[in-house]
Amino acid sequence: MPVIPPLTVAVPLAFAAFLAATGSLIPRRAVTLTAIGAAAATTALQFAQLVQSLTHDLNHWFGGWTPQHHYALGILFTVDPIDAILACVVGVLMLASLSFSWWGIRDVSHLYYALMLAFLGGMAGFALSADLFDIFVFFELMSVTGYGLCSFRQTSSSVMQGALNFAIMNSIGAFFILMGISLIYGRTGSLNLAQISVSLRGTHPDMLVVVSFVFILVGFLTKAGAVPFHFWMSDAYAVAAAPVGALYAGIMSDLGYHAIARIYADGYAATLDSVAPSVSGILIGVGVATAVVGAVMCFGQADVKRQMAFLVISHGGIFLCGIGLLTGAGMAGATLYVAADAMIKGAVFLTIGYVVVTLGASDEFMLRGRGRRRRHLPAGLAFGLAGLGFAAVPGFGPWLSASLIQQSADAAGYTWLPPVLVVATAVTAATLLRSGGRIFLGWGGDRDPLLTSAQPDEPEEGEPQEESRISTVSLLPAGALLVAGFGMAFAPHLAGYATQAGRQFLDLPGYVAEVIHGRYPPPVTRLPAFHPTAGSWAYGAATTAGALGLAAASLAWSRARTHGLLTRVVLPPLRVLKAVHSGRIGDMATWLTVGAVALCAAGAVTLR
Amino acid sequence: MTAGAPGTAVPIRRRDDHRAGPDDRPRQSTGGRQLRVAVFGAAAVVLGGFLLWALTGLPSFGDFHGEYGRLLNRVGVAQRRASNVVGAIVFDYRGFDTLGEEFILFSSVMGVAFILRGSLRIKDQSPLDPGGNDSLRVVGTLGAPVVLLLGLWLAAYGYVTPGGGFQGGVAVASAGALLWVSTTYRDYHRLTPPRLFDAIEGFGASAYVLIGLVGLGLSGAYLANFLPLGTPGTLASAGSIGLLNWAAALEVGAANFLLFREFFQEYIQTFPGVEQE
Amino acid sequence: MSFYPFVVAAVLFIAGLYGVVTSRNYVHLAVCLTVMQSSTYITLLSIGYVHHGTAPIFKSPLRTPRVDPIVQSLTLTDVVVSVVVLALILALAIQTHRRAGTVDPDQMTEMHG
Amino acid sequence: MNALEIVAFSAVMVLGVLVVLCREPVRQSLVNGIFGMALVVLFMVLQAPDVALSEIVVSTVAFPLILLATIARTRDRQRP
Repeated sequence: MPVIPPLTVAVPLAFAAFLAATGSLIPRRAVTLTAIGAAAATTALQFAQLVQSLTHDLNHWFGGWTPQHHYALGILFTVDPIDAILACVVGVLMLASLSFSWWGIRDVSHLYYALMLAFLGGMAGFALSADLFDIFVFFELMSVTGYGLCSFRQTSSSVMQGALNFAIMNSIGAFFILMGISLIYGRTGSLNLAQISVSLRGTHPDMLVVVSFVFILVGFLTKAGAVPFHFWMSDAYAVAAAPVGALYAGIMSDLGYHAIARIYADGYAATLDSVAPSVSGILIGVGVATAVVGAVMCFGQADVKRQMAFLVISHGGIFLCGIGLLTGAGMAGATLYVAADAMIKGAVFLTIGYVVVTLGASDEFMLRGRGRRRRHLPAGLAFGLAGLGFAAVPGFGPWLSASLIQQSADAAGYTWLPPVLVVATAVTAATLLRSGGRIFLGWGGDRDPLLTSAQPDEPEEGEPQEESRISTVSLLPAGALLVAGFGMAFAPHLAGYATQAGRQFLDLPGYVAEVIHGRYPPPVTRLPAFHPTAGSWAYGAATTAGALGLAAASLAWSRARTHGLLTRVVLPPLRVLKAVHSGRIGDMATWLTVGAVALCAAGAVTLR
Repeated sequence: MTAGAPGTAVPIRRRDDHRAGPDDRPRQSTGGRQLRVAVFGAAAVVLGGFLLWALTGLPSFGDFHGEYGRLLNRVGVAQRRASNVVGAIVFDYRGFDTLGEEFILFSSVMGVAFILRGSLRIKDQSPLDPGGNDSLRVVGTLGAPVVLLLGLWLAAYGYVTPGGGFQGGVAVASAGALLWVSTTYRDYHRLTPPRLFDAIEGFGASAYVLIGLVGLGLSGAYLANFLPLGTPGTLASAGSIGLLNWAAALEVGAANFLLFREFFQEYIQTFPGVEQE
Repeated sequence: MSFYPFVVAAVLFIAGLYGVVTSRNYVHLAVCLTVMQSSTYITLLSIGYVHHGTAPIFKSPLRTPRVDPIVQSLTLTDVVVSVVVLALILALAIQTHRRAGTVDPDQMTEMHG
Repeated sequence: MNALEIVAFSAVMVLGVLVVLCREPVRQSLVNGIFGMALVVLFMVLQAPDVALSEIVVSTVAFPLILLATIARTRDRQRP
């Protein structure tokens, strides 16, 4: 059996326990170094695991309980290239965040590092587990460490409120998942996904299967921040400290989408594939709503952290569309997009951490022109580059992934989908370019009726007292992440490997054969080819031009004295949308219930 | 923790937060609440209907024939020599879930400490008696050892009879709670140094991980058994389940103890004479 | 009557959710979450129950039917999770009270939009 | 289903709903304790002694302890 997969979880957890036990006795720098070392070791293991998984899937049965008489007794980790890529992203982001902490986080207790390593172990396990209940356990581990880390630096009640909303909504999501797991366990009597699919194979889906899947969906969509389960996210991510936010935004939420893909493809597809077009339609519907609502809300924020929170939501919708296509290329595109986007989102969060310290705020109006000094040039460059990355500039990582989704959507007959995704991509990227232009170049006016500013009428509080508390060196991890995100496209045969992996990911009979019967497919000799078409170039050109144009228009607009017609047309619906995001837990739970009902109803209609 | 420190979430403004009373804030109109309850009510009825519809698809109560559970009931004792099959599942067949569960508990303790300790400054010379009465003290003094023994017994026989690391661990931690009732705060503080319990908790948690690694090293599977199996129904049975059980008991005991301790610290602060922040 | 246990579970699930939606106090809300969670214990254990079955503890090789042991181990994990979630939310509620002077979710309207 | 099972399930259902409806925190934690005991009985009836034991330790010690401490700490009081 492959030995690496369990190690990627055991190593960070062992070091977390070690730091918790001894952290108060050893110097703070040593604690930080130990944490960075543990994260580096984990990342190295994850890359080794990725390389191994390219030849065939790695299946590790815990306790040595391989299937007996073709029945799965134990807990299984399955590592295919798709999972392995996400695991690598988890490791790389954690490494970058902890490195940022070396410069950026001074007076924090050792508990922070222990929690971060436990968080790493939780996410690593969540990405690999192929057992329904084990997925739930790692979901909880990831969430619980997240609740603790969210309240880091309790400077205000809004931090606590964000953390509370996060904890409560994710817990409700977890109970939905558990109810869904109970239902399917009652039907199939098993928890291993492959074993569940064996029980379900050939049966006609009924309401139990549908509700069970929908409940699991509700839980993971809540974690991932899909509309209308996303309301907690803008509050929680906007208050999270930079290194923690980089992890939440970069990968934690998108792992929720991955879990949905895996649970569908390796388990429920055995019976739900008879209604696959409807499943596809429902997932893409949720994805499009998420991408659009997230983009509009993103554009309407003045606080860069809240912009990023909604950008995460919007881009999550794009990933869900890629997964929802239920094709190898769509799956590959979504995975690579998650990876490339994670690097850039992580870089932006770390840069925001730097900006908040050196410039003293995170509101683009408060910061207007404050970043014009030469020593802020690296941060400005990072912002600009990230904005272009979000705009899927042709030739680089995000664009490669977006073109996979675009080609796959066209091939699957969803020709209307790419244009919608272009708009969402352009709007979110424009938002970041706009705030970058305003902060680092001083462009644009100092107010805009369309944007929600966290502190609208407060006077500026002046320059921060200790300007040089954080050195520019702390931007190095962000820079490294940007290089990784952009450069991903140049990894040899990346799209080919990913597409092949995506096909295998959706190949349920093949998966059952290898897991239950131990029959592995022969190694693939010819990878599927990927060539960017004219459509892909047009996609990238449209997103880039749209983002730049919209950013320029928005900056120019805020300079204009009269806002006549546009205000009257755009503002009222935007106000309504913003009012819906009330930040009240009761409203969030109500929306969640409504969303769950809608999904159940869609499922029930499918069965008719 | 100064505002504007690196990684600070929301900077500078709202320094006067803690002074703001509940009445300074706009109240949500009752109309908004009514609308919310109405929408929720309608949605919840439908959701409940769907849930019930799904639940009727289950085998009727008492007629369950799940393959997984039946298989383990049949082979569990023979394969694992643990007379309590639930124990064998918790620590072996699904022992990796329990590893995750240990760390959920572990992380929550650290999270709670992380959330609460940030603003806690208790001075040792402050008058910190909990103000309990004498009869309570007697109950605590007599109860603590009894509960402690009960907890250890529960933990020890986890794979033979009902019980195990988790139940025993919480019981042991409750003995610590009784100790608090039976003594003054300052003595309690001295008797239970948090660093010691941090160390025990970390040791228990890492022991679980390391036992798993030994299995990986010796037989190539994480958490695989590596001890002789012994006779079912006795303490000398079930192989490395015994070790895992004690690792869990240590971790759970220390974790719950620390958890209770954090909340005691909060409770203590409600007494007059405690200096805050 | 054989579906009565599942009715109980559904009622508690919805009741807990109702409590969360209408709560005016984070402490009350946290307890409502545990009620919601207990509905999952009931579902799991009711699923695994077998008529005239006994606990899956094998003192002697009696050939009586046994209830499902898997759901019991899952519920054990579930119970631990409930303690953890309650503790974390209560800790956050304490801090919220310290910062904002209230534990009423609807009075905390600082962030929106 | 026999009478014992029906009674145990009904008690859990009624008490669970009462816990939600009881909005005064101290009283709620009391009702929650009784609800916990009802769950213990139900778990015994369902032949799950392991779960019943952990529910006992959780609902008699852990829940009340952290709940009461929090209630004491978050009670609205006017400090000078």
